[in-house]
Amino acid sequence: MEFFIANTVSGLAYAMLLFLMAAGLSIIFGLMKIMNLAHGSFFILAGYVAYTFSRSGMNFWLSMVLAVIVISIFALIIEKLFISRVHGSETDQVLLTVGLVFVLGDLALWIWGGNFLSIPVPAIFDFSLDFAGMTFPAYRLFVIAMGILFAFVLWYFEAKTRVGMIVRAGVDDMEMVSALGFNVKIIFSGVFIFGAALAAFGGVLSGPILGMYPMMEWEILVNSMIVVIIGGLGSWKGAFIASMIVGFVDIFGRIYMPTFAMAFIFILMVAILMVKPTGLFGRVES
Amino acid sequence: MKKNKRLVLAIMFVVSMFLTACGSGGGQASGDGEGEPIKLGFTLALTGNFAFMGEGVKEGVELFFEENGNKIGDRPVELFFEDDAGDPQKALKNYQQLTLNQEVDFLGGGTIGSISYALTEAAEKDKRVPIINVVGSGNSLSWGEKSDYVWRIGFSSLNYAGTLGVDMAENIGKKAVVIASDYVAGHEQATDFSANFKEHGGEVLDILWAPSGTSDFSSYINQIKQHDADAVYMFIPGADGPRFVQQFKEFGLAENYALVDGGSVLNAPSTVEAVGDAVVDGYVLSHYHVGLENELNKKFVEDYTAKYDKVPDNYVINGYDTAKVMSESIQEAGSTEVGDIIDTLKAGLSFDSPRGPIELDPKTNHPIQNHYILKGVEKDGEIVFELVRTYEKVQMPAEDPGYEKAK
Amino acid sequence: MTLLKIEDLNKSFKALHILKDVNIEIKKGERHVIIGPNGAGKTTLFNCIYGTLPLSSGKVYLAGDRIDHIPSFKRTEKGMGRTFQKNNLFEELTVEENVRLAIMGKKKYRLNMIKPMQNYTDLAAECRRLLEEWEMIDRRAVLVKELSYGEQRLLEIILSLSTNPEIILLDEPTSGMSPTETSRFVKLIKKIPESITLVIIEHDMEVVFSLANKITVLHHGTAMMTASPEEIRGNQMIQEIYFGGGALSHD
Amino acid sequence: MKKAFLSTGLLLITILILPLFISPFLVYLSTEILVFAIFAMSLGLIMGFGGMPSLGHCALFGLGAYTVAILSEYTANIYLLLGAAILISLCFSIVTGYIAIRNKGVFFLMITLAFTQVLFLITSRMKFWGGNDGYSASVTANFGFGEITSNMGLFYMMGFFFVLSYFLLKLFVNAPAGKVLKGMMENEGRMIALGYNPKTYKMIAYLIAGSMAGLAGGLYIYKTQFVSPALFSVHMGAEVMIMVFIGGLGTVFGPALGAGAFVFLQNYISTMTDRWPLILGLLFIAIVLLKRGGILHLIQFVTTFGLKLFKPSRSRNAPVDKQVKGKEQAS
Repeated sequence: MEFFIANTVSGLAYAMLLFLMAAGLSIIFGLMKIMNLAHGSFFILAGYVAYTFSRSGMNFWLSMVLAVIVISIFALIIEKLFISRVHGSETDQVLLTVGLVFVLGDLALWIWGGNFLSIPVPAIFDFSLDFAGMTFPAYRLFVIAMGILFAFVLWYFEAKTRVGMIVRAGVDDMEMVSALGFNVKIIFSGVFIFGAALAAFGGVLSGPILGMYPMMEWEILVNSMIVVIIGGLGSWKGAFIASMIVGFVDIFGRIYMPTFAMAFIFILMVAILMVKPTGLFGRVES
Repeated sequence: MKKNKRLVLAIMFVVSMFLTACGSGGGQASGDGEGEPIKLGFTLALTGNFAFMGEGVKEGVELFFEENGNKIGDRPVELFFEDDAGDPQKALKNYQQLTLNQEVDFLGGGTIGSISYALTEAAEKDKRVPIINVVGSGNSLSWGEKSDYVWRIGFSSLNYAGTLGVDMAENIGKKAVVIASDYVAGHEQATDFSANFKEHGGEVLDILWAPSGTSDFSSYINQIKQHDADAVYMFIPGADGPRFVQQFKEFGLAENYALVDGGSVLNAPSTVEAVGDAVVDGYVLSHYHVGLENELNKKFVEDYTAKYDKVPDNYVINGYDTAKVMSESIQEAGSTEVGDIIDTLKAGLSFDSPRGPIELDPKTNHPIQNHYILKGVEKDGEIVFELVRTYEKVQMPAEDPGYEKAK
Repeated sequence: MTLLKIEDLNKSFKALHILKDVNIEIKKGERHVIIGPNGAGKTTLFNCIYGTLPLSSGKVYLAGDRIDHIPSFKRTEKGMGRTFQKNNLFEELTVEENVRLAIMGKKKYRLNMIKPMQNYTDLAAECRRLLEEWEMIDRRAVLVKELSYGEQRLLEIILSLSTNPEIILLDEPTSGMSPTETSRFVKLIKKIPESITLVIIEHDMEVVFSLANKITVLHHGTAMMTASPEEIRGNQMIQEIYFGGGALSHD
Repeated sequence: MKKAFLSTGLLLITILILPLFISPFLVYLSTEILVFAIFAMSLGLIMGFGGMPSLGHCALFGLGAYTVAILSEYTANIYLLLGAAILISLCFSIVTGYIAIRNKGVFFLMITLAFTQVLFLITSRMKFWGGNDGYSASVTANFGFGEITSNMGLFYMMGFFFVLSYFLLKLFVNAPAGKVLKGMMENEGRMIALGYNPKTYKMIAYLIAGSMAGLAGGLYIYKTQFVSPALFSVHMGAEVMIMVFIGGLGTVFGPALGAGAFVFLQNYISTMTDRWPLILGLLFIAIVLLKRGGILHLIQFVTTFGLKLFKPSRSRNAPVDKQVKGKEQAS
């Protein structure tokens, strides 16, 4: 039982990291119909940037804030320079963002080298809680809390605020939103930056657990994609539920069927797509 | 329709492309005379996950030839480095290119085990060029899959894991949990460790297999905690290794278990930099140690630090000694013919290296060398590794000892 | 004989109720025009009949068979054709290739993967016949994107005719045309044989009254009335809300 | 049909005489190009004619490769091995195609990519067949008239399959099913209105592309004697996609040209610099931002332009005339 609880907590922490990875990707697509394959690159770049800041003596929180800001500005530049030119053409989006993944990955390798890097756990969470014979590292509990907090923020934002309403309407019909007099360009940039910032936040948060190393952006991207496919594109709720599913399947799969944990996710994906081609919470496209 | 014409032109274009290319690539004549440069080719992982290993080897090679005036004997040396990103397919292509196009006289490669195997197979088939296996540690490269054309300069799984098994049982603790990467090298290491550990009175309580690419080790750590062991033996190479070390500390295991590493993760400068004091009190085995007290090593560390502004690791010494073997064997053979070089190597080659005396054993194509047990300590706020024990002249058995496979 | 029957059709997007309990019966050979102000749900109705959009509730019958649950392409096989409000053609292909693709939809060999398409003589002949009949034969090798707007509208109709339909849904066939083009085009539509039933969405009242022998008025998503052109003309209420209200934008 | 025969014949002759002119290493490299040409052409079919962009096409290639590598322990019969490679890839295409084709565009891309990545993770984590290390297979091609071991022999073998694949694809794109597919890509709504079931045609194309990629993968093993999970990596998928683009999207031969150009570039650039991924990425971005076609489009443009210079009187409005003249020139 203790073993089970300990692993549930681990699964939850992993699921929350997956959620932060995938939510941004899903939101960007849901609203802008932009497939940003460079999403994983934002995630890992944020980790690298925060690493550099924390190396230069800043504390974890300041490095995190700065890294999120840096990545947001970077995302804005990318959006203005490239993404805005490929609205409507999926093939172009794919090519362009894959190109960005290569470029950013190689630049990161150039700047930060090929070694595994890691951000130190912030001092106030650098301990573990012992409870009934189980050990819970405080930082992981913090990650779980942050994941839930963000899910709540997203829910509140979407359901209770005016901006959320515009955004919700935009998912259904961007033309209508523009007809109502809102500046679609600004909304687009805003959403893209928000998605990137979410990724950056996740990237820094995962720094002390997952670290950063070359080619990690692809792993992040693929994990986010699996989550988004299962949960449904454009839905953060779907991303939340799917992250849980994937997180738990992964953790318990490792314990009980180590080799086939991935095959299990494959079968799960097939099964869900058979029943619902657009994923659990995906919209039916006309 | 005009498409026919276009197609003809397209095909002509392809042909001309090929012809231009062969004009530049095909015309090279091979030369072996005096004063002609000796060509040494390397296929290394210079990008991707294993880049730090390939880079280290490359730096070692370059350092050696810099120290020796870029010459072997009195002939100049020309170095060719190709990147294989740790992908055997790319390594094989580089091998073909280096041997067919650049026509190198000696080849170095095998940043990871699978590449060593792939290169060995190709070398045995083509018999074109002698190869130094720079890192690949697979045991069978010294036994069943041994090729006269491939010589190892690094270490073997058995030497590392076996020596640690003995040392751990005698000096650290009798009860251990093993965690190893779930692939060929991991299984080899776990087997060799368990067998030697048990022979010296140790008991393996559990073996956990972590797939490579594991980012979150918490489920394994929860499993380790269920055992009342003295030590945890880990073999988790690549980026996963430092992550495990970090989480090992994070979950508070470091207080109750000694961490013993057979995969050269703990003492890698990059790990120390990434995870900091999580390596303190950990044990690791290495065939090289920066702090070795010998003249060669002092010079080696000095030169390397002067050139690259960091301390050398195991891969740098491998590269350095690879170059040394190439240089020595060509000089001794007095020729760059593949047959002559192989004959020289088979006659037995021994020399002094910064890592201590080395003897290339023709029975196993493997170096007989010292192995060092190191321990992480914190000294004046800095994390360093201290030499604890030395196992001298560790050698590879000439045949597979046939241990029971770890499961 | 009733060819197309729409029974209690409802369609809503989220809270927006676009079509409410629409009931229409269309007899074979009819020229049935659907009119109504912008936003009345005319195109949505077409999309529902044709299966481009799923119904929220209700039934659609074609020649007595229920068709509201089968995919669009099967409705075409059953004899329903349609044109689109905006030109919806293969712009990068020639006129001839467009028509060939359209004709081939009914052929068994449409799945052939070896014999080149231009080697099918029956296809070529049928294509030629159609193009001659509709006076497009001179333009057969021109890329569609290089045709004039009127020609493209005509090609829309030729394409829907080439599937041998029993009924065609024409979505604003004359939209965007000049008055002279329009009157020429109306003549062409009149050339479509009686055996083919036409359901037409149209704004231009002149066109409506010159084509229709039955008119349905769609208002706020409900079919207010279905009647002959004369009755519609004489109906005071229709005049009020429709012509009087100025909602109809053709002036 | 005549056109397909003519171009195939030309291609065949080119391949036959090519090794006479090039160095041994280039023969080796060309062997690889031919395999990737088959692979790229198969992706070119679904992308350029079916409008289905896939970053996961390497799954089918990799499956073909793994199939041959694994089964080669039990049989050396090349017909059986290549047949099995095609069959396994076909089966995987059926499963993934059935699911992915129900979704369009990006979702299609994501699903195929996700399946590929799952294969990547399964193969890299599994205990048998080498896991992450890869798996060495020693296979020797023997079609019943002697073993093919030399680089030259392999070159001709791949050349044969390349020409065969090219010919079959050429037939397909000119046949009704191919034309319908292309129409579907351009205007799916209209094709449905004409009574075509889009899924059928997309599925056909996907299965053809899948089997062809499987064949290419199977052939690849005869050259490298080695499989590894890297075959399933996103890198591989992205590389073959860029081959299609630099060669020319929407043509049969373009992707093959792209494969040639790509392998050359990669080989020579990566010799000169370690920054190959950076250059590759910039290439992707440049292709998108410049909105230009591939090499084949460029050649077509140059030749059309050249012809126009000589015969300036020919206008676009006299296409019948144009057709006749074109035929005369070709024969």
